[in-house]
Amino acid sequence: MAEFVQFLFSGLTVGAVYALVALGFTLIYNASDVINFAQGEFVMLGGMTTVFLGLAGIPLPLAALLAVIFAMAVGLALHRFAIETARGANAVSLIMITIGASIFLRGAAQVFFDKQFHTLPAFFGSEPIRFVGAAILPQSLVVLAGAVVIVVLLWTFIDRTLLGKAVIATAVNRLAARLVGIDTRRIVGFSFAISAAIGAVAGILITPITLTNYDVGTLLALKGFAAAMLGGMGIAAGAVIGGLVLGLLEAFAAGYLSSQYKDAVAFLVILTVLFVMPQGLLGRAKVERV
Amino acid sequence: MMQKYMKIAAASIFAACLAVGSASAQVKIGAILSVTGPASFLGDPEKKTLEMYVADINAKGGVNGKKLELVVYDDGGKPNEALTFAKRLVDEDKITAMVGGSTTGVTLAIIPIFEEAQIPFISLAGAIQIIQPVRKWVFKTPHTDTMACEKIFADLKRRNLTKVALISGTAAFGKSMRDQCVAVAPKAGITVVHEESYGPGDTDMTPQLTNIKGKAGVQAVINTDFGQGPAIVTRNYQQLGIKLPFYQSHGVASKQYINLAGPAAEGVRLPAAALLVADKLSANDKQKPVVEAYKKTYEQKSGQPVSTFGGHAYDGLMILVEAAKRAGSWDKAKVRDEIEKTKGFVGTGGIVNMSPTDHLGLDLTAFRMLEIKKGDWTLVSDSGS
Amino acid sequence: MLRHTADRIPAVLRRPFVQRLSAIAVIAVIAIVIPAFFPSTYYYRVAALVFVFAIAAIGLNLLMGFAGQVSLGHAGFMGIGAYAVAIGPTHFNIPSWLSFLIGAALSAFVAFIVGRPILRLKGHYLAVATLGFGLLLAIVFVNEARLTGGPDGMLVPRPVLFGWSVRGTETWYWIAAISFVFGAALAANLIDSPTGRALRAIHDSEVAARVLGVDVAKQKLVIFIISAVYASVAGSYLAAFNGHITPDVSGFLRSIELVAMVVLGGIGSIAGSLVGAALLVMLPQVLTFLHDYEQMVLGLVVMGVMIFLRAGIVPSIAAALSRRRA
Amino acid sequence: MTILAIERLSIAFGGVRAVDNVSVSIDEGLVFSIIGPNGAGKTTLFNLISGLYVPQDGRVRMRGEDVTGLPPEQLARRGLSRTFQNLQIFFRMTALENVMVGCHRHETVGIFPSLLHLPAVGRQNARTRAAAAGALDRVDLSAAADKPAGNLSFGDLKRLEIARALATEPKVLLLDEPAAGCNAVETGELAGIVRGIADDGITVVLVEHDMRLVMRISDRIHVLANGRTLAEGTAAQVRADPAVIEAYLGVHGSQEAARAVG
Repeated sequence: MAEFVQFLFSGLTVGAVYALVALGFTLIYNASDVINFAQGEFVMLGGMTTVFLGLAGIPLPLAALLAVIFAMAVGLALHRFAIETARGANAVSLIMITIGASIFLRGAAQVFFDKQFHTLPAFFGSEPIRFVGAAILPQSLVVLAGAVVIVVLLWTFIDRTLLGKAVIATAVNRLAARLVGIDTRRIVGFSFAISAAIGAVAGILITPITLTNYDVGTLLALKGFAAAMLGGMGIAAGAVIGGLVLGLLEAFAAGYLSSQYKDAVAFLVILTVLFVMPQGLLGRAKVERV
Repeated sequence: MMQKYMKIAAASIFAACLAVGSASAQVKIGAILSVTGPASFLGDPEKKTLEMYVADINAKGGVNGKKLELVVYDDGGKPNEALTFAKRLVDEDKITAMVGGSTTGVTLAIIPIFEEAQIPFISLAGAIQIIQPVRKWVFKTPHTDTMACEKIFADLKRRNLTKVALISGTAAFGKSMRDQCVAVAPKAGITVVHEESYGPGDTDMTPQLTNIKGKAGVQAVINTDFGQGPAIVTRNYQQLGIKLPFYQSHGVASKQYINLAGPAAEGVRLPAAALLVADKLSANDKQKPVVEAYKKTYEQKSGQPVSTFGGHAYDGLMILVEAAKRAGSWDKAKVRDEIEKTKGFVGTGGIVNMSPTDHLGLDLTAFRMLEIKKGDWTLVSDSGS
Repeated sequence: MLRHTADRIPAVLRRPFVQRLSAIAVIAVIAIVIPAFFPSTYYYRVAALVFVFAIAAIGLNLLMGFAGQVSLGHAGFMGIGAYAVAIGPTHFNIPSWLSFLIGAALSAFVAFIVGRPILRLKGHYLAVATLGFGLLLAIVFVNEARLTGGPDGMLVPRPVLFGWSVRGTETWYWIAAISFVFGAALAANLIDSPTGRALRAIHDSEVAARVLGVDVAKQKLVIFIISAVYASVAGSYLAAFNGHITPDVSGFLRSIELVAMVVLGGIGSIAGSLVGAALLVMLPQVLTFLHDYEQMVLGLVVMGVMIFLRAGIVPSIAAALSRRRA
Repeated sequence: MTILAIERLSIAFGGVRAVDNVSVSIDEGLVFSIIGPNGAGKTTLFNLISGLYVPQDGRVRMRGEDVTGLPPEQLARRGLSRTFQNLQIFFRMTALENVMVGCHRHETVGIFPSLLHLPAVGRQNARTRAAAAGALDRVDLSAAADKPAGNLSFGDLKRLEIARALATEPKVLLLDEPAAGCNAVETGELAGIVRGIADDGITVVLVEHDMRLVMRISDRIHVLANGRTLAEGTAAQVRADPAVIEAYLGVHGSQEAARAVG
């Protein structure tokens, strides 16, 4: 039981991070059909910027806020100067652009930050909480709570505000959205900014647990992408569920099966799910209209 | 529009050719380092060290009447790229000697090129396969992983602990050291009762450690890996409240590890070179002046805490320079012979005594067993526990 | 809209068979002549690498350009080919040339087994499935250290063919160049054949191809297998040429690099695959003078090419030239 | 003799019964039209017959053989092909190459000869090209043979799809709104082409909105509304059917049409 709970929380914490990255993928994909492989770099920017502003003597809460704003600015710039300029390019070219952007951002982080690993102090100390025999870090709960808050905020925003409705409209049908007077270009830019902010917040929340350096984005993007697809691309709830499932799979595979092959187990399950449900867990089969 | 970009492209290619082709009467020292990529925390301090000391040597007039020119290429940790750069160093840059190869994979890949070109090659990577069997032109400065295992096992024996659990990273260093430790364990009277591993970039190792915790009979835990993994393992170790003696490898021999692991690092032991405890060495320790000087120089100029990895590069460069001085020329064969004759060289990694059958020249005394206390390294005396 | 699409058709696809082969003949002539300008064997190595990666890129291009299916796991097949020529002679005493063939056959077999279920997926789902497949292979190469040497890799015995030991950078240049020309010719042949037409049709409209009697699943599988064999051959060459192999050959980043070669050079253009491979093999060599800024510039180049030459280098330049002529 | 029989075919999308218990029996060599207001389920019916959708209920039989749920490529092999309402052209190929794809099921050269471009491939290509040129000729598109399909006009593309489908040498040809977007001249030409196809013994099943065309060339007409059969008969019978008139003109009918999906 203690083991199970330990694995469960390990999986949920890691899964929450995947979920947030997957959510970033989903937002941008819905608004623009672009799979943004630079999504992981937003996570990196959030953590690294906070660390370095902190080192420069800025109080951490302010540093974190500035880091999120900085990541949003980078997200907007990515949209404005790369995605927008390449409008009309095919999907693979756009993905390639985001891969180029991620190489660029990683390269820039190497130069302007450094190549070392860094950490941030845990928000509420690092004394583990004992729970039915398992030891859980307070920061894990912060990550989980943060993920919940982000999802709720996002849902409220989408569901309750006009801007949110415009985002939905753009996702459903871009042409129709334009026809009813929605500036879809701004909506897409806005999605990039929000995705960047979510990524940056995730980066700040997890750095006390997972550490950060210029290179952390690559793997997170990969896992986040897999999580988004597992849940069903373009479905926000799918991204969250996909992320959590992936995290839990890894934790339980490492705990109960083989830690050597835990990533293999996770991807085997993803492959199996896709073979059975080609649109992911929550994706509904699209009827091809001809 | 199009034309403009083509022009820019052409110009930059031209500039690159110029940069490559600038010949000089200097002696060229090649270095292929993993400055970026997963092994960048090896390559980065190595590069900084080499640059610092080459500038320093040149400021003092160079060696054998010639100034050194350092040609550094970044392989990003990829052996295929390293091979191409090795070819370039030999064919284009026409280097006289080579210091580098941050990782074992890269070093093993590029060895044939330097063997064939007959250029002295001092590797900065860990594995014992680099110098065993002995290759005429290949040397290395870091202690082997096997030695680290033996050092840890010896310490365990002193504490009367014989049953260990291993948790290793699956990336190059961790896996390779894990293999070495498993191989030499029986000889040292140590039984590996349980093994776990984790992937590069993994962020939570509590499942693996939970399994170790639940395994009966484990008396101590050894973590073989470098990078951020060991710091996370250390934190998870504390999180789960595991009380068993915990050993890290020489792969975390940098103050950064303590900073990242925080209070969780208290009581962790690891084998490492004297460099880390420069200020705590006894005054009559032969290595003290060397390591103190290097530590001071490195930390001043780079603004980062010293690591033993940069120290390996220092040792490599200095062994090469000393050998060239003894040879009185930069003739490759003569320099090689002199490297092989290196005796009593005091480096950051230990006292080096090479021979035709030993291209490393370090023994177990080069390693110090350290324990982390109050956020700093302390020496574990060889007699006590 | 329709006109616009037509403009982006790579010119090479519109020309008849003979002209297509003449383009390859030009590449062949360049491959023969260019070594005369190589100052040292270093250039032979870089050029040989270009051809080796171009072989893998052509294979992937057949899949992406003609059938419209993306694979983010193609380096996995390179890994199979690479480890075949390493493991065969080392552990099983199988001669290198036979190991090479076994590797290609094994790649084809693996592609056949995983192809059916994977190729049922569409678009990004296919991407993530192939990505997962490539990762699985890489994990196996890392973990099965007894056979593969683990992350540090293993030595690849020098191939011996009819008593002749294949060695030397120049030899490998010629092997790679000839193989590339051969591989490119095969790929070009395919374009103007029943299979090629079926594949191109699938790329434009799967549903139309189906109602015309094209067995889409089978055609995709066939081209997936062929592209796997191309990658496997490239992997075998790379391993034997380097004499040492690590799991890095089959990693995710290699797969991405292969896709980048195809996309940057031009999807559907065989010459584009060569240009894309040349760009990505040579850029890290050319950019060394930038030191720490190399990665940033590399990223900018990738973005720039895609933004300004969005159909890929070769098709975009070809289109620009034909516009100027017109 | 009945070549295509549809028995109580049904499919629903999210609760809307797009095709509801429809039965049709089509005799060989006829031009058989299916008409109905927008959203009546005509295209859905085509998608069911041609194997793109799998029906939830009911059977499709070709010459008595049960072909329900067979994938389109297998139906093509049994002699059923179709065109599409919203074009499905291979834009990256020439007009002739488009039609050559239609010959695919008759091509016998395998993958290895193709890779090596053995002489057999050249001979096969020549045969295919000749057959495709013939099909293009039947729809009066010979002049456009070597043009990239993307450069063709809308009307030409409609006919290109017919040529492509003809190249499969079908027994039954489903045409989905071939006249949509065509001008009067083009529609006139089309009528001749369709009639000619039927005269060659190929059964044509036509979905079309242009009532003049339908009435002119149809041997039999089946009327759908709201996914259900409304009427069937000759042009004259259908024209006189009050239910049909109401469906097309009546208030009730237009309301239904607005609500239907398909």
